[in-house]
Amino acid sequence: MASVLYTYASPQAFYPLAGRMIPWFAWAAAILALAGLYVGFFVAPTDATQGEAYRIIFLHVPAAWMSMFIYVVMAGWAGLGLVLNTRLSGMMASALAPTGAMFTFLALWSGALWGRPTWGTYWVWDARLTSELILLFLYLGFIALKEAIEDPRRADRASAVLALVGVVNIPIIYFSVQWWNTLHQGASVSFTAAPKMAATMLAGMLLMVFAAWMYSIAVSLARVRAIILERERDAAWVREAIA
Amino acid sequence: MLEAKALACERGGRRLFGGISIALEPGALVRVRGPNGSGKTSLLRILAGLTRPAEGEVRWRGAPIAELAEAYGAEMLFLGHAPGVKAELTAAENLAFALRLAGIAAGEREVREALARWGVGAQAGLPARVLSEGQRRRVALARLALASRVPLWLLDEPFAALDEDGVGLLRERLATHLAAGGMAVLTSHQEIALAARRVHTVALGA
Amino acid sequence: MLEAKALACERGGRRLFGGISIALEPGALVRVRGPNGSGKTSLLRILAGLTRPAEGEVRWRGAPIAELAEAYGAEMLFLGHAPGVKAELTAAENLAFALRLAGIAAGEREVREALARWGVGAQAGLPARVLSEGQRRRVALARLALASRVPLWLLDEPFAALDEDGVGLLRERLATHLAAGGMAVLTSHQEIALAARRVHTVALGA
Amino acid sequence: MLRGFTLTLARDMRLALRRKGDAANVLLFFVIVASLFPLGTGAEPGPLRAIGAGVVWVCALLASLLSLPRLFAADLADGTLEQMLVSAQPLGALVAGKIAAHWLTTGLPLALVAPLLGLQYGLPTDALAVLLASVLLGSPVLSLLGAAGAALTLGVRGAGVLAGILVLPLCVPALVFGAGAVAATLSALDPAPHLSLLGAFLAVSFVLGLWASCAALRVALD
Amino acid sequence: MLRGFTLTLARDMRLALRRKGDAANVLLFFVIVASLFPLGTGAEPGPLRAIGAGVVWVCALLASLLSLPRLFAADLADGTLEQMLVSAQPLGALVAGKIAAHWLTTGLPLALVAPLLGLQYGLPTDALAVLLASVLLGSPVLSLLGAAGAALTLGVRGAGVLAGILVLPLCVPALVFGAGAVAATLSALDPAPHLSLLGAFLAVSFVLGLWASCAALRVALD
Ligand code: HEM
Ligand SMILES: Nc1ncnc2c1ncn2[C@@H]1O[C@H](COP(=O)(O)OP(=O)(O)OP(=O)(O)O)[C@@H](O)[C@H]1O
Ligand SMILES: Nc1ncnc2c1ncn2[C@@H]1O[C@H](COP(=O)(O)OP(=O)(O)OP(=O)(O)O)[C@@H](O)[C@H]1O
Ligand SMILES: [Mg+2]
Ligand SMILES: [Mg+2]
Repeated sequence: MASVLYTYASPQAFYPLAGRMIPWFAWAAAILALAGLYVGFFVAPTDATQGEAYRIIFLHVPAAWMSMFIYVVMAGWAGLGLVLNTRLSGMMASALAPTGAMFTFLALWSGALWGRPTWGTYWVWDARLTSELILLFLYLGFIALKEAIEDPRRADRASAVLALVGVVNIPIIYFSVQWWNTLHQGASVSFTAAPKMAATMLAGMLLMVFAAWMYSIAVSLARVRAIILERERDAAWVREAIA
Repeated sequence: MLEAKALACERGGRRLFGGISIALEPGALVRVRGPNGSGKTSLLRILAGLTRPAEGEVRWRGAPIAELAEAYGAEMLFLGHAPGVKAELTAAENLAFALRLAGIAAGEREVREALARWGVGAQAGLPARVLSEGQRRRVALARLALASRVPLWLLDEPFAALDEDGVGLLRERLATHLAAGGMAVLTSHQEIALAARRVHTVALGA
Repeated sequence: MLEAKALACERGGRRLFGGISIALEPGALVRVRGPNGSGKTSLLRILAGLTRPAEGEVRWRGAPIAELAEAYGAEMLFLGHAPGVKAELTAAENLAFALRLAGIAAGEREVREALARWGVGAQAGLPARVLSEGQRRRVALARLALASRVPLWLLDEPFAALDEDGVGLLRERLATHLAAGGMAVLTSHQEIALAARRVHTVALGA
Repeated sequence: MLRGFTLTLARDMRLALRRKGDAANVLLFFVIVASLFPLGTGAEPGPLRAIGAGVVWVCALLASLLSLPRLFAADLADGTLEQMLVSAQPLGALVAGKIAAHWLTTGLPLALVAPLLGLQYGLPTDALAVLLASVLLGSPVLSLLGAAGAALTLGVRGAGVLAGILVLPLCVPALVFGAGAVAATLSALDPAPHLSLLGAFLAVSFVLGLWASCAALRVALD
Repeated sequence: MLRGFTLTLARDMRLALRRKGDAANVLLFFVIVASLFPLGTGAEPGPLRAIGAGVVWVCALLASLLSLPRLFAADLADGTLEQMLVSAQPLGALVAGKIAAHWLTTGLPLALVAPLLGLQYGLPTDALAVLLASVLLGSPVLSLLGAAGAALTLGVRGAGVLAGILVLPLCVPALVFGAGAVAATLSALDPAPHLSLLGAFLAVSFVLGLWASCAALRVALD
């Protein structure tokens, strides 16, 4: 296992591997999304209290979960790069950041749209919403710092420090509904307790979550391939690969 | 004491040098030579532990310098191109701070004496901003006067900006340091004769 | 052309020098010599119009330089110890800006050629921050390659940080400039032979 | 004249626009700062609307101040300033070019974003237009007076206090007229007197700021 | 450890005394910006009191951000930072000394002036005491996280704005708890929970800020 990891930690070896994996994840994302949307819009029942507006959940929850999950993965790659000084780690972190920022924005946007019919306002400054906004700023700060430093190795390491510091925000987002008295509702999906929502709703939501997952992997792999090409453009194998 | 094995340095995707090995024993001097941009400064920074080499490792008394951290700092003195002299502080304050940073205990009198020995005694109370280029360099070098206990000196272009008299002072100081069992690595474009038990030369660049 | 009469300079209440007179005609070179802190840089800055002398006056083509202002700037090129190279800009942008500031028209191709002639052609697109000390100096000096029209050059320690090859380049450039009727004032600690129709030496300090 | 002006203008613009992210960074900064005030103040719509114009103006001042220290200090450190003083171009034109570049890269984007920030604070449409106009007119003042302050803080010891005492109070009229124009609109009054006062103040600070910057630069390098 | 800490602390304090302007500028900025809101908004005592603590807190945040770019940049330019990295003292202690000096010269004066500004907003005496306590507890957070931001953006163009983007979101909890404590007092509630949360956040940012600063400095000089 360790030796396999080591082999693929080199950009040169990872580039073709990523290329082969992308179609699989892309197709998986497309199929899961179609299935999830079908279940979400045609199978799942209308909510007793919220009517049809609740269907935003099929976008909102996957986006919100991915926004936090991707951040943790990104910080993990960044930290790995800081400790082991492997080139690929920083590239993976760079590739994940835009997708994470996109999902964060999506969670904020869909949440705001949802808030209008349910809470009567687009935005309140409560802990869950504010910490999610901070997450967006952290992603954007991470990207801005990377952009600002020309030397890519230095940029990787500096932004890795930032990503690691920002990890504290993740538990704050997740537990904010328990720690503070917020307008936002608490967790309704849990591994220990029985589900509180209709089985079809849950199925649609989980399908969308997996679709988002597959999509993130496919897009990040495509992006990391572009980054590898750009950073290693002077290497002999890249010239061969392009030529 | 100081051992570097198969050092390589990469900058901006280009390899500056590779396979550089250095072994320094007490009393020995290494001269790093090479044209502009060949990587002399980079090599010195690697030896000081400021930059991580692309390949290879630097060891001090057998231990990798990355692990020694400030313990290595206490036995090594690095003087980069920028002299680390603050414009707002006086020459004496600058020297006192530099010495304590390097872990060298020195009283006010010793600081004044060191400055006087380096020909900037009259400027001890002036803010470094008004000093001339060479005087600023002398303030930075004055820490060598009190650094006999520090075995390893890494000096980047120490002769720059010095007049003849200054060059003479530095040569003398280096000679006593090496004679007392010290070690030094230095870069210099000028041909300056230096007395040492052993002189190694590392040549970089085409 | 350039005439300085009985210049004196005071710094911090102390007189650095006094009664320095210089008369420069086409093809002539002035070397300013003296130990560290004797006032070489100060003298050059007075000649450039950056500092006002405590006594005396500098005239260019008969008119006091204080009155000429930028008209003098167009005929004079001053290169101080700090090379005026911006860390964020690339070598090519730095040179292009320096040239236009000095009133020298130069296209992109000429800029690249000048850099190449000074051995930093490969670094033309790199930000100056990553250049080595000598390379930064070369970028600053590269403006001389296109400054044939500027009659008066004031150079403070131009040989500092240069390797042998760089020193050779600068010597050659100076020789052609002087042979073409240009003038130059320079300071230097190193003994470097320079070809000129006439060489004056101004000695400062004890 | 014009050549000196366009010379430093073009160079500083290139410096600022070197990375595409830089302009975005300024905007991002405003969004963040604008989000801070509701967090601190408890965020009820009433008080929020009252402080909206003030917040935008504080952001303007802050952006100018944050980017100012580097306006001349970097040029001084690497010798470019020296080169400017001995150049073939008049100093006033060169400095004006630098100030114009500073305004184009901070003041202008700020003015364009100001209405969006105002929207967050629930300002009505007519107040938004006045806000845009007031920041457009007022931000050059901040660049001009700020440049004088930055030049004064170069080299001369203890000049920091001097610059602070000189620049910040001088900027207060701009802030008062600027925010006052918006407040007038909110109270259904005519904002024109405030704006014309702001315009007059801009004219004064153009002369004053440019002259003071050049004089201070010569002093700093003497 | 302690020697490294006092070494940079003493040096930076001495430098700050030489350049009193810098610290005074920060304080002046704080006072002027905070005093500007009543001017700019023309609000009545009621709403003013409601936003008072928030405005003072945001202004303190912005003011301490203003002083950040200088924290390491000067040391980088003249080579002192290099000397700190190769010194005989642990880097963490040296950096902690610098941060402490920064707090003593900006955070502490800000905290001491904060109640005066609160008075301007008509805050009652007990709220003023809580405001003082909250800024005293919170301002070290700003210095610590701010140092990390300054170190991360070292040598980067537009560092001031970028550092703001990185640091401000991280400082939000301090702002929320700090202003929240005062708001609690105004509603006759106990401010202690807010203050102890602020204290916990200070402990977290001590560890994180110091670690991030040291790591970022090593990266910047690599
Ligand atoms: C901009 C506003 C909003 C933001 C930033 C936001 C953020 C989040 C985040 C980060 C999560 C995932 C955390 C977790 O699973 O515990 C989440 C989940 C959720 N949100 Fe929101 N939200 C917003 C508005 C709303 C609104 C208006 C509603 C509906 C009234 C809502 C309902 C939910 C639900 C039902 C979940 C799933 C909780 C679970 O099952 O675990 N959100 N939201
Ligand atoms: N990011 C980068 N991209 C490309 N090249 C780089 C980068 N960083 C550094 N370099 C190159 O690395 C070299 C640095 O060399 P270094 O400063 O060690 O030279 P040196 O031998 O000390 O030269 P000098 O005699 O001029 O002081 C230069 O050639 C520089 O152009
Ligand atoms: N305010 C001041 N108070 C006292 N002395 C001052 C002041 N300003 C400058 N000096 C002195 O003036 C001299 C400046 O000399 P200058 O920089 O011209 O020397 P230089 O000949 O170029 O020396 P170097 O060879 O070191 O470059 C120094 O001796 C400095 O100490
Ligand atoms: Mg070098
Ligand atoms: Mg000199």
